[in-house]
Amino acid sequence: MSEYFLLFMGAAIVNNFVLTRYLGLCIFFGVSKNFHASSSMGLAIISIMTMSSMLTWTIEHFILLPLGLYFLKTIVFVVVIAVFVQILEMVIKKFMPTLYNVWGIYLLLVATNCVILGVPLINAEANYNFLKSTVNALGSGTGFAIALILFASLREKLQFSDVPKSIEGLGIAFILAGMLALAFQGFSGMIPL
Amino acid sequence: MLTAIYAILVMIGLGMMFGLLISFANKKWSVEVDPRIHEVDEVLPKGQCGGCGYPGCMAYAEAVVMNPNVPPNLCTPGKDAVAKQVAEITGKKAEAMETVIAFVRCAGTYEKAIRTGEYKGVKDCVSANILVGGDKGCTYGCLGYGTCVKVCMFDAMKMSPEGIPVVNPDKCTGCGKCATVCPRTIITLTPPGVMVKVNCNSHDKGAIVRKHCKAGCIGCGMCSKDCPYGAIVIDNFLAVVDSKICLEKCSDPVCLTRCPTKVIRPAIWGVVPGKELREEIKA
Amino acid sequence: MEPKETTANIQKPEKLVITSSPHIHDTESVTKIMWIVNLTLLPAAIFSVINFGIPALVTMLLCIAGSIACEAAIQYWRKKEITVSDGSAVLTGLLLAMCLPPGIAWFVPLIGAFAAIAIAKHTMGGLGYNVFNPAHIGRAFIMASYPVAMTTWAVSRIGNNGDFAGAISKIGTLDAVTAATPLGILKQQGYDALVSSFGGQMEMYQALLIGNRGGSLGETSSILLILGGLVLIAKKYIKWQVPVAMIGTVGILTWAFGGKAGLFTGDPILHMLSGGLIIGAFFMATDMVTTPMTTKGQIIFGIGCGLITVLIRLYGGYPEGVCYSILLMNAVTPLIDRYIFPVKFGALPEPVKRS
Amino acid sequence: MNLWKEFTKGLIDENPIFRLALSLCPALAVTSNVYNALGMGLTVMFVITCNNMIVSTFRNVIHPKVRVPVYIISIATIVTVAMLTLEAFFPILFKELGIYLALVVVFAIILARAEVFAAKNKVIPSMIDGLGMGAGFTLGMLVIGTIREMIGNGSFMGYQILGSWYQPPLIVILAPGGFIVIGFIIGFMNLSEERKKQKKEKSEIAAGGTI
Amino acid sequence: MFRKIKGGVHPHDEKQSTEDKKIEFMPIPQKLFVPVHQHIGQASIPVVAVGDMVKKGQLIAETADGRGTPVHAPTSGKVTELGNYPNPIYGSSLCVVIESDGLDEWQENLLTTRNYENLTPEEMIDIIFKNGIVGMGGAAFPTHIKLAPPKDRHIDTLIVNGAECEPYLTSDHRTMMEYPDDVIKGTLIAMKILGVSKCYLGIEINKPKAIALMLEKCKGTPIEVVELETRYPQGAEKMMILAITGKEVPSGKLPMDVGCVVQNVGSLKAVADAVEKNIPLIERIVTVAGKTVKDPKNVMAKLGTPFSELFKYCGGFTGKNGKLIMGGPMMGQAQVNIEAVIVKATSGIVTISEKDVDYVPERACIRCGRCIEACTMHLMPSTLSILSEKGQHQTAQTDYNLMDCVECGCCYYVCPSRRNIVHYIRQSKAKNAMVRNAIKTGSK
Repeated sequence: MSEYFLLFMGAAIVNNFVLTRYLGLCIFFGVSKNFHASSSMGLAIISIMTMSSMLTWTIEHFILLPLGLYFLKTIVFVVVIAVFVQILEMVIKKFMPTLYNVWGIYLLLVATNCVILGVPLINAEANYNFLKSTVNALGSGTGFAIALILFASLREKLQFSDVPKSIEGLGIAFILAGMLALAFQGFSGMIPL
Repeated sequence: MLTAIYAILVMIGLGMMFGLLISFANKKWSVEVDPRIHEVDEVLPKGQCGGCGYPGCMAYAEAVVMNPNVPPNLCTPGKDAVAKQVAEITGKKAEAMETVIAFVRCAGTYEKAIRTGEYKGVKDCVSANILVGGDKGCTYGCLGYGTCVKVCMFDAMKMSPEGIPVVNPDKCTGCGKCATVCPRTIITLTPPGVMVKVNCNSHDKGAIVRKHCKAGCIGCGMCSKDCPYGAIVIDNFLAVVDSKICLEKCSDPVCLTRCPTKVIRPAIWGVVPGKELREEIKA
Repeated sequence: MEPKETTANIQKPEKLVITSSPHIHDTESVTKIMWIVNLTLLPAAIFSVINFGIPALVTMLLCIAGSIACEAAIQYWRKKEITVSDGSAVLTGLLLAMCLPPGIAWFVPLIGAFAAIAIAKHTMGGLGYNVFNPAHIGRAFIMASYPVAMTTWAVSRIGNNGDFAGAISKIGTLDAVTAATPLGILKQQGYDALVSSFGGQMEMYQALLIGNRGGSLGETSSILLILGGLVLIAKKYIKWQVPVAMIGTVGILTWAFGGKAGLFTGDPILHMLSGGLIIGAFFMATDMVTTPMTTKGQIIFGIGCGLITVLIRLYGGYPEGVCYSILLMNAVTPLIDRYIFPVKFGALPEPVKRS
Repeated sequence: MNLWKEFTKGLIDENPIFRLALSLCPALAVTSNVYNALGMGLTVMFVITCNNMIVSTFRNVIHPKVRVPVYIISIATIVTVAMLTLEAFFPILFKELGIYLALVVVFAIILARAEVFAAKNKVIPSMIDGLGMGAGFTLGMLVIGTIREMIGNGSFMGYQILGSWYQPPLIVILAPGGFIVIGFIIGFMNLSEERKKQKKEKSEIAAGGTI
Repeated sequence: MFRKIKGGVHPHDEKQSTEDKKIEFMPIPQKLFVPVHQHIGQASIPVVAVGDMVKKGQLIAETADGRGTPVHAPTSGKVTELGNYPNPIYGSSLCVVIESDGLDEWQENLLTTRNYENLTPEEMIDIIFKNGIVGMGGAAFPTHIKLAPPKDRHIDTLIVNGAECEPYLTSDHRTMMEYPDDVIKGTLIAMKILGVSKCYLGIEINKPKAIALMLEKCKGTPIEVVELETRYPQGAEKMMILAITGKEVPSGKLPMDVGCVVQNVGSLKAVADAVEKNIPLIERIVTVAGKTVKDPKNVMAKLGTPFSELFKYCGGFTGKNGKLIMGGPMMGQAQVNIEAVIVKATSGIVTISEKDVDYVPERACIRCGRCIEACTMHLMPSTLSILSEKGQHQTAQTDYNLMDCVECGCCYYVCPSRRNIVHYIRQSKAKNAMVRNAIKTGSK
């Protein structure tokens, strides 16, 4: 039990996806301009990450590994996730329009993104079992969502600041992310992985 | 070799499976959105100025496509070209739209008009105006804190060093944003070609105007008498020009010469009213 | 654009100033607040010079000079009014120095001051706009850059026997003896080793309170820092709830989870008095710019800081977590401000929706 | 001449990292030293060029509705080939780049070039465009890598440049430093552009006469 | 006993210069500039023409829509002009210029003697309306509307506002000291009109003499004198109700929604004069104070008297003026023009010397939260000011309760960055109003 908890915390906070692993930066900088968008995006990421991790684990362990096609994993994962997200988007659009309005548009954005693809690859590399991969995906997604929401609220506050013109926008976002990463440094060494 | 075959098989299998899934889902669950909305949105100039009366370009695009009563020529920045395209996409009839540009009806520069007080606070006309009317002696005149300049999205307005905003007719799209934010409604939208414009907004009596400003309309009525077409009337101590008559009939504006305070004259971009006036008098 | 003095303008004998109401103001100003906070830090700073000698003073001066120079240079470059005289840059420099080990290499304080002022403060626009506490960004920055230098501590010259006179007499000398901080010993050698290094539990508490121990420049003398904090509370510049919430949380949690022998066997007094907790709770967690605005929000901030501090101290890789905890809570501040706000006068039953 | 333009635009004007803000993950993750940065840059250059070539070759065959999946598969295949090659010939680099190498598949810059350029142009210009963009990406990576390695380690490509007197601030090669360095590089690029613009405006004002 | 409000500030009250000075009747100036717009609502319409001779108390402007108040001639004389002249509330407005004939003759058959006990509430409201009485504490809200709440509101409490929490001002204090019987009569009239049995008179404890006098005079009447803590803005309607009854007026609602009506002591004196003697509101007590005024006084001045005349009467200035404020220094309006005139809402005119203006340029908000603590409406003034600064006026309204602000000024008073938060808030309100109007009129 505690093993899974540590895995979750490690993925969520200590080895935060954005701030220490540098994954999903495009979304991180793109979506965080708006607080509401980023909180919806966070939710979307958590759920898609978990589901796609489960899906890819199944495919990896029941199709690729038995056939010795480990080298195909990148291609297969990408395609699987893309298709899965596409279908998910259609289903939500059709059957849950309110939910679609909240985070539907972000679904396609994440379809071919390194955060989503990164988790199955990390799982495959670390050779986690099904439950562990799921927990890892959940933790990574949560960590991403936390960082995204914090970052978005910080950026929203920065709108009211007097940022020098030359670093307005992306420049200050990077510097801010650096400072947030600096704060997250405090957790380093907390959970040995 | 076997691996290669497996690889091909797996790829084909997965491809077929996903292809089928997607096409199935597409057929079953796809939701239609009118593609014309996006087309219209693409055509619009994306100034998001709100000149059309909708909260943004996308909103107007949606309205003009979905609502048959919304005319296609509401986009003022886009002028006729955009109106034509929008009309084409939506199948509506494009009516010619009147091009207008902003015009500042005040010539009360720092030099000409008295400032009775010393305003200290937010550099904004609305803010100054709520404090018992601001610091300018003339209660109709431009306060000169540049609220209109700040809201202009097309960089068409600038504050002259003498305290009156000037409009660049090449850049002004006539969206009217500046006119709505001016607390003293000094800015109006007029056709760009009009020769004669009244550079004053004061309905005060001549004596009071004179007390506050050297460049104000005192309502003497000379221009009104001079104009052979009756395009100028005096409304409550202020000369008002009917730009339509002016534009159509008049080629030689005699009214310009006789105005005692030189408040009737064409406005020229890039030249501060005060200087321009001096040159005119010299010439 | 100022109007030119022309005949039109000077027709009236005197021009009245118009501004919006109100027309009177109390005597507080940013400058006054900042300098008073500086003053309240002074006793602890002077104590550190006695305790660690001239190197401590040099570090402090380097930090302050670096901060002032950096702020002035940036403001000059950005063509803004140069506001170094308002004391905020001095305060940042002083606080940064208080978190550094005494006698650290000369360039480290300068880099820290640069990180604090140029990166943390002026990329956001200067005083009032910064999101993170500049002094702590400076410290975390150099902590990550020079981990060895930042954990090399000088020995306390007053020592366990409280030899003030001796410390003052050798104030100008340099010493190469290094010592560990109480929390460092606790992390690496355990509680018993820590107590024995002081020669007894009561002696340890006394040393922690008075400050004759190793550690960062300004964090050793808890009693002087608390006194300074009390002055600020009395002046109503900070709210008593924040330090109480933060120190209390640390106390309770370390008491509960700090001991090796099971629940409620930890030593809360050790944790409450050691490390940067006191200075953090009174001077950093109450920094106006980077903390929530409402009292309720500030209490949440304090509790959060305490929580993360304990988390890092007990389970993290670093022996000390006050700096990071405050930085992390700085990041949460906009969220707190978004959801914690006063209930307006005559509020209607339905809650206000925020976008 | 035209081809030269296609090539150079990716270097500065449309630099994928600093201007288009695409592919930021590797720009941070593998730029702590120049060697890795160069390896990553060349790999991406290879992938983007090959992919542009394939896409533009088959541009008239691919049905527009399925074009994105096809592009992705094409990219994924090329990346897999590149990965296997690197693993065989540069095992250390392969290990250092780690998961980011596989993630080249989802770099927005590659898909974007396929969509924006290769799908509409002939083979040769597409390849040049890919080369240019790849070169721009490599250049960006090199700049970041050089700065980070120089400041953070005092070395270049592993060779110690600055003497032993130099005590590097380690933070620059850590995550926070990476973010901050890129932030400042973007700032300086904007600043220089701003200066240029201001100069231009000033000369315009001098020539014109408008206020 | 006194009760407390949350928030607020306690500025130096500076009342000592005038609080013990008897009200002096000022000689009538040569020319009076009587604005036709002295109240909240639409401007009234003049009913006299240039050249007309008017008598004191004669109607000179009639309401435009029946909701405003009429204006009466403050003295007898000749109407020499109808024109725009400075108005301390609206900048400039149409004024009836009356050249005094020096006789100060009442209009014939105007004055009567009535006993309010013989009149019905409707009759009394009509009398109050015809005599042009407005709230004289500074808001200038027409009294006849305030005293006639809609039938579905049940009013149970009348609160008489003698708090006068603004620094410098002593006109209400002097009214209570010198016309206690009129104030009490006015209160009884208002009670009869409203049909309430409970009445409180709230006075801040920095006016012990007024409290003692009113306590004595109120013996045997249903009026209860309540001592209030000295705290600004105790005199604001909503704070007064909170301090006395403990009820919070719901946001966006009026005092009558919690069954209260608040009246200023000055207004009640005017009500008593109007109902019992049919004297219209043509003059009022004005505190002339400030560091540069040579001889600060409480003056009974005719409406339409230019400020400059008042200052002349008070001995002129001892130094250069920086600001001239109509009303108190916390909520009063800075005037551009010393020729602005006394209107019904002018409770005082205060000068601030050039030296004391010390306009400090504002700095960035340092988020200290002092304004949040001082805000009596429990808003977040700092956030409102920042939103206004960045042009997000709509967000301020929808998310941060912009419209609840009463502009009391406590936030600016305590702000260490000297941000004029009130000005920012007023800017937001004005801009939102412009947007609303634009939508309403359907223009672009």
